[in-house]
Amino acid sequence: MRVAENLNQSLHSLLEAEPRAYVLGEDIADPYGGAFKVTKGLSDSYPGRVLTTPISESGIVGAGAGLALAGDVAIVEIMFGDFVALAFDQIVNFASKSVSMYGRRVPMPLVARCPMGGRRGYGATHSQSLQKHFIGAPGLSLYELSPFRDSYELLSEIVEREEPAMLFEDKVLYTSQMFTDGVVDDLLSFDRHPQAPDVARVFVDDPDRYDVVLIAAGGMAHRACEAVRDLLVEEEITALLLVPTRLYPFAAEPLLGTLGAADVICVAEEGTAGGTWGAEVAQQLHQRLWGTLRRPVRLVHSADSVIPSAAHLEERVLVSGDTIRQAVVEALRD
Amino acid sequence: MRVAENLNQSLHSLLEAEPRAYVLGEDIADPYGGAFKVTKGLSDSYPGRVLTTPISESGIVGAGAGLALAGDVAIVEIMFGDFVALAFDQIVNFASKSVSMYGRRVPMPLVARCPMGGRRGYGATHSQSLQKHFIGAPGLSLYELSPFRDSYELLSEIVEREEPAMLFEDKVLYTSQMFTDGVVDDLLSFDRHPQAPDVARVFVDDPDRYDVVLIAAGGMAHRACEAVRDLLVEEEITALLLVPTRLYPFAAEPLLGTLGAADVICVAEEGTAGGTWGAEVAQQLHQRLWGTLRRPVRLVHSADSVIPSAAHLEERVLVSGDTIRQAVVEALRD
Amino acid sequence: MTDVSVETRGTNTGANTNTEADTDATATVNAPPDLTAVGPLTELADDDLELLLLIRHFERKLLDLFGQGELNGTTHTCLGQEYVPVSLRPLLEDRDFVFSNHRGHGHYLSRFRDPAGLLAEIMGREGAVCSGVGGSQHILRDRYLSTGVQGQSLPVAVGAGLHQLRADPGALVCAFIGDGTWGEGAVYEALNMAQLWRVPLLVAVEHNGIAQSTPAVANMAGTIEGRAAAFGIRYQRVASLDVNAVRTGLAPLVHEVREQRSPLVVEFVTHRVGPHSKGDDTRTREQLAHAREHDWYRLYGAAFPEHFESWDGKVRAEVDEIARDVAGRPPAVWSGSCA
Amino acid sequence: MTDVSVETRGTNTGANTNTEADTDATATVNAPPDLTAVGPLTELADDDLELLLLIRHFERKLLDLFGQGELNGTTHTCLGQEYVPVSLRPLLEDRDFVFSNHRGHGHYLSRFRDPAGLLAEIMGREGAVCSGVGGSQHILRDRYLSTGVQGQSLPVAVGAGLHQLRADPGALVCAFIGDGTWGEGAVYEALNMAQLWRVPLLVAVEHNGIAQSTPAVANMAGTIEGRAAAFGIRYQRVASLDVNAVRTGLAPLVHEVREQRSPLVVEFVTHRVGPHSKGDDTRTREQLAHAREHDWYRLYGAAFPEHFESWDGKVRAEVDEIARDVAGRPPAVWSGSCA
Ligand SMILES: Cc1ncc(C[n+]2csc(CCOP(=O)(O)OP(=O)(O)O)c2C)c(N)n1
Ligand SMILES: Cc1ncc(C[n+]2csc(CCOP(=O)(O)OP(=O)(O)O)c2C)c(N)n1
Ligand SMILES: [Mg+2]
Ligand SMILES: [Mg+2]
Repeated sequence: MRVAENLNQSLHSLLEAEPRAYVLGEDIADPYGGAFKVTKGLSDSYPGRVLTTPISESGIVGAGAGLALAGDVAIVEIMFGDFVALAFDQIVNFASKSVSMYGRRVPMPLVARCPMGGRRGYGATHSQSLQKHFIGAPGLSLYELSPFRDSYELLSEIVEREEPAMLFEDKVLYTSQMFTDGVVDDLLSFDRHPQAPDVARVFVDDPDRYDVVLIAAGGMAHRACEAVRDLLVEEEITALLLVPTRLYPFAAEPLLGTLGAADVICVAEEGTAGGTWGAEVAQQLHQRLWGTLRRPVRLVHSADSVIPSAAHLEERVLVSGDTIRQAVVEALRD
Repeated sequence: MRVAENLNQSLHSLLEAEPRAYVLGEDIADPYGGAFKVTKGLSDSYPGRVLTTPISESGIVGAGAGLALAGDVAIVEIMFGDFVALAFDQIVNFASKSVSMYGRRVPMPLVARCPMGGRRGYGATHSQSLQKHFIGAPGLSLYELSPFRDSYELLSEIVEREEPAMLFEDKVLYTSQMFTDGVVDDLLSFDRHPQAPDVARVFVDDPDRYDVVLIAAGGMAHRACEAVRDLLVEEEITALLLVPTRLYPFAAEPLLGTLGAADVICVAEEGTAGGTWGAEVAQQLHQRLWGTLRRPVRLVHSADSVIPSAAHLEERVLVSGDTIRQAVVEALRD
Repeated sequence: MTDVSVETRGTNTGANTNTEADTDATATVNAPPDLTAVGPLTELADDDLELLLLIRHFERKLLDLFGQGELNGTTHTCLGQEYVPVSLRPLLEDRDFVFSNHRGHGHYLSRFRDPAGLLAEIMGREGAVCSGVGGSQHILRDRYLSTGVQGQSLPVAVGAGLHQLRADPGALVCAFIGDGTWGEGAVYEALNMAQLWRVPLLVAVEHNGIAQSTPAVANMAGTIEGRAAAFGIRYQRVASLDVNAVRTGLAPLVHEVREQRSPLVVEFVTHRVGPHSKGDDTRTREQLAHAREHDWYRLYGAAFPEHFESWDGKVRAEVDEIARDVAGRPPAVWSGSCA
Repeated sequence: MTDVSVETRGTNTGANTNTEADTDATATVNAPPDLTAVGPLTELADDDLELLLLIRHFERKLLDLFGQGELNGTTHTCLGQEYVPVSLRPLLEDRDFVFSNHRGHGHYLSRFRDPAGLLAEIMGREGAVCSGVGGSQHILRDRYLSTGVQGQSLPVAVGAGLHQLRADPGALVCAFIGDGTWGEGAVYEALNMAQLWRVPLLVAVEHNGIAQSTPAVANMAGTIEGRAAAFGIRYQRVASLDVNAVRTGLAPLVHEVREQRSPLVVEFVTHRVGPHSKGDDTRTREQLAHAREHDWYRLYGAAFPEHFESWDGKVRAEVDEIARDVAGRPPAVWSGSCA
């Protein structure tokens, strides 16, 4: 099943299971069903609770916050996650703050779904990975859609927390298959990390034998898998890949055992340079594993650049499987 | 001279020296002269180029970008920097992108001035330090007002770069005095870092003798000075304080010599936990000074919390001089 | 449903705000009060007068306390505008959401009559309605919420209205905003959604002609009426300062918001008698005089001196007493995260 | 100033778009054309027809190339709407700023007649006007700029207009937006500033009744006329599809934007004949038929078959040739930062 279908089914299930749930977004009504078809069938099945909206990103996130505040559950689709920039105030200065700004905990089950990422040639304003800009807003959690984790489970976890959250969805995932039954391909397997069930572990044979640990979320997981394969086949380096679904707050603690044993830890993401999610992860690991680490956590991210439209230029800017592989090889040389 | 006066004079000088310069902002016209009086006298002296605006943060930053794009120089005051959240799209997705998104460099001399910080009891939506959320937007530079550096020099540097920039101004600075003639107080002196003239060095006797280096910008500098004093007097630890004015991109290179010699490096900022500026600085230092560092760069920031209104609660959340001192002492123990 | 008459002491329903030139007696009795004219004040119910005075003396006390350096932070008093929330009070129900703004003390006190809780909040003392975390601008209690970012609450109000539609038909959402706040794009995004989705939203615009230091002429092109019309939203102008007239006049319109899922913008032509926040008033002497001329406090005192006197000193003394009490309390305790 | 007549081939100035019922001959000659009615088309100047066809065949070629998998990314064609920028073309001057949007190919081609540069941009080939970095939605050339975030450009246009006021009085700023884009708060923040500051801003609204998949009724409460009026901004509705009429009718209004520092909203009632982007059209057969009935291409071909035929094949062949040329070029080179 494709990731988009899995997500679509999850939204159906959520609307079914949770009569207080609403889905709002631009062009999400049937028969169109959203720019990426993730909301297909929802408005036909749940007419009063699935609202196609005007082009008002700030307004619709605010409306979602109002629903959540009033006791409902609101899922808001931002057509291209780039446009969530327009809702920064509503997310950071209203929804997230409301959880604690009034001196007691206010439940606020609001999820802003943000399709992100490049490699589709949409150009600079439709290809970004803006995750990093939302790190560290008190009260706000960041999640990433993963092909290794059923999105209904993920959505339920988010909604049950009753706090504002952003769910980042790499657009290229939509058309990829969900991984099931522990199989990635002929070479790679996956399971759940025993200490952190929301983190998938991708490994070659034995999840406990590796030289290198890669950490990569969402749509970067495929490129990281590619790197794991290439590292093994071409460099004889065994890598373990961890795919978390919760980006922030990032729970490093349960992973420390796994990470402490690695020669190299490499965090890969598609966001451009500077203030990256990787830097946040690295900061935690440097504090906690200082004596153990052989070298600094290696960050892999896209270039400090706008994302060009033309495929050959876009490729120069964005992280590829090869970028990750090279980073690991370089790191091992240091 | 107070920092607000220095900044006010700098704006006068800029409007005088640069006939293409505009200043836009809410309530900036005389006789009011801005919520913090930083724009006092400007609209009387330069009527056509100093515009008091409607309450439209996104709109006025956009208008500033339009002026800059058309060949002017635009300084936009955001009354409380918290509200720059409303202009996130214009800053990140228009102004910053325009510099390179069209395949060639487009000059865009636009400065968004953002009064930030707490300790005035204004409450959660008027007390934040949102610097961190703007780190790593390609094309966007982040600066911080400093009591150690003439703001005309700083503004000129920013404007000459012809790229979108944010100038963060800790509100508590406005009423503090500029430091001049190398004197901080009876104990501390300052100069410019010889390799990085935009960075001030605050030291006890000799800028080359220290156990610890603190890095703190803007309004945190006073608290860091307090920490330097207390560390010396109460703990017999000599600290050197570096006060940069350019937060991002942060130029670590010229400071590596200084930093490499420290027992502890501590970066202090008022922003709350998670995805901090300090994590970005630390990331660079961990990469470059790995073999040299005795311990991880220590980050000091406010708690992972909204900023309460009541003084006694606000104090619990925000960084104080004491927080910095304690962090250094603890770090030395590790 | 709301029973307006219970709250009304005088027999006047505001109909006599018509000018004397109006000689058609039947029309005078049956016609709705002319909300768009200032007109003379009518006698208030004790309850309304007391509430008006409570807000007035509460706000004055705040400015005093600030003057004495007893208060931290900032505050925005609603001096001169007290009659707006007092007029609306019985038209709103507990199940309705109210979204207030920076200038919200009158809104809060009208809804809860809780000066001690609010003052404790502002002073950060025990009994603070939001544990001292919120402060003057950030208050949440039951279905009442204020926040300090202009315009932000309107889209939120639309969402709360969507909730009401399904969860509690007939309930509405009332959002207070100032004239200057019409600079924010969020206002228009919200109006558009409210009308498209037929959300029971009542936007109460307190148009005091000024935003902080900026007069409306420098802030707003066109009119609020036109801006409501732009979205096909019903609009009512209220220039009257008379609580009875305003209330009677608005009752049927508010009823329609509930029953017809029909958003409504009510523009109160009002007057900020005090400074924007603590002492920052750069208006001319004439402008200030004009505001003061429209101060219900002075006008009511002149029109109904006995009634006024019978309450004014008493309420002031009560507020003094509350302030003394609150000032003597220990600091507010916040169990919330300081992690 | 702009000389409209130079560009006009036919003697018709659009006045005969009046219906036949109109028998007052003097009125027919002197009255401005009725822009608000569709009316019959008049004969076009060669130059205009050629440009219209250039845009049409350019857009069709893009859809072909997409269909063949030759293009990366996305694109939004202006099929059916070509006459809007063509009508405006001689009313705009080089010194004017033009802000375009996602559906901007027609705007660009009308200004620069540079199909090769634009196609190279979209295909990422040598000669690309923005080195292939921008792509279909992000184009900058001289004083022409497009970007892909709806509404974002209106405040920017206000700023550019402020610049014009001082640097080059008489120059204006034209911003194209769609009907759906009126959902964005930025639009209102900009209109307010434009009118307050009397910025020479011409907002050209291409109201094709749909935004991606969402019909205007689900997107927009009220009307665009009302929204302009909300800010006291002049407004003109244009239903006519006739380039001559539209141009003649708008010329004096555009002149006023320049000379009277007076913003203007022009609403073009237009019709999107193609899909939103590549094939995503969920409109009903009737809706599509309605759009096609208003397609100037079909209408002009029927009204002036000889003139039409004399150009249509030729321009199509030219576009084919350009596409072949561009497709054969090496990839665009970007000297910009890849650091
Ligand atoms: C988004 C935002 N911008 C600016 C401010 C600062 N500010 C607080 S009140 C105010 C004026 C508001 O004017 P108006 O809406 O007319 O309300 P009034 O104060 O007159 O009641 C301003 C600019 C703010 N709180 N929020
Ligand atoms: C801020 C933002 N939100 C959403 C989109 C996605 N999007 C692109 S075009 C479009 C529809 C625009 O409709 P309209 O303004 O009517 O222009 P049209 O496409 O009809 O020409 C949408 C929603 C966008 N580009 N920018
Ligand atoms: Mg006001
Ligand atoms: Mg449209």
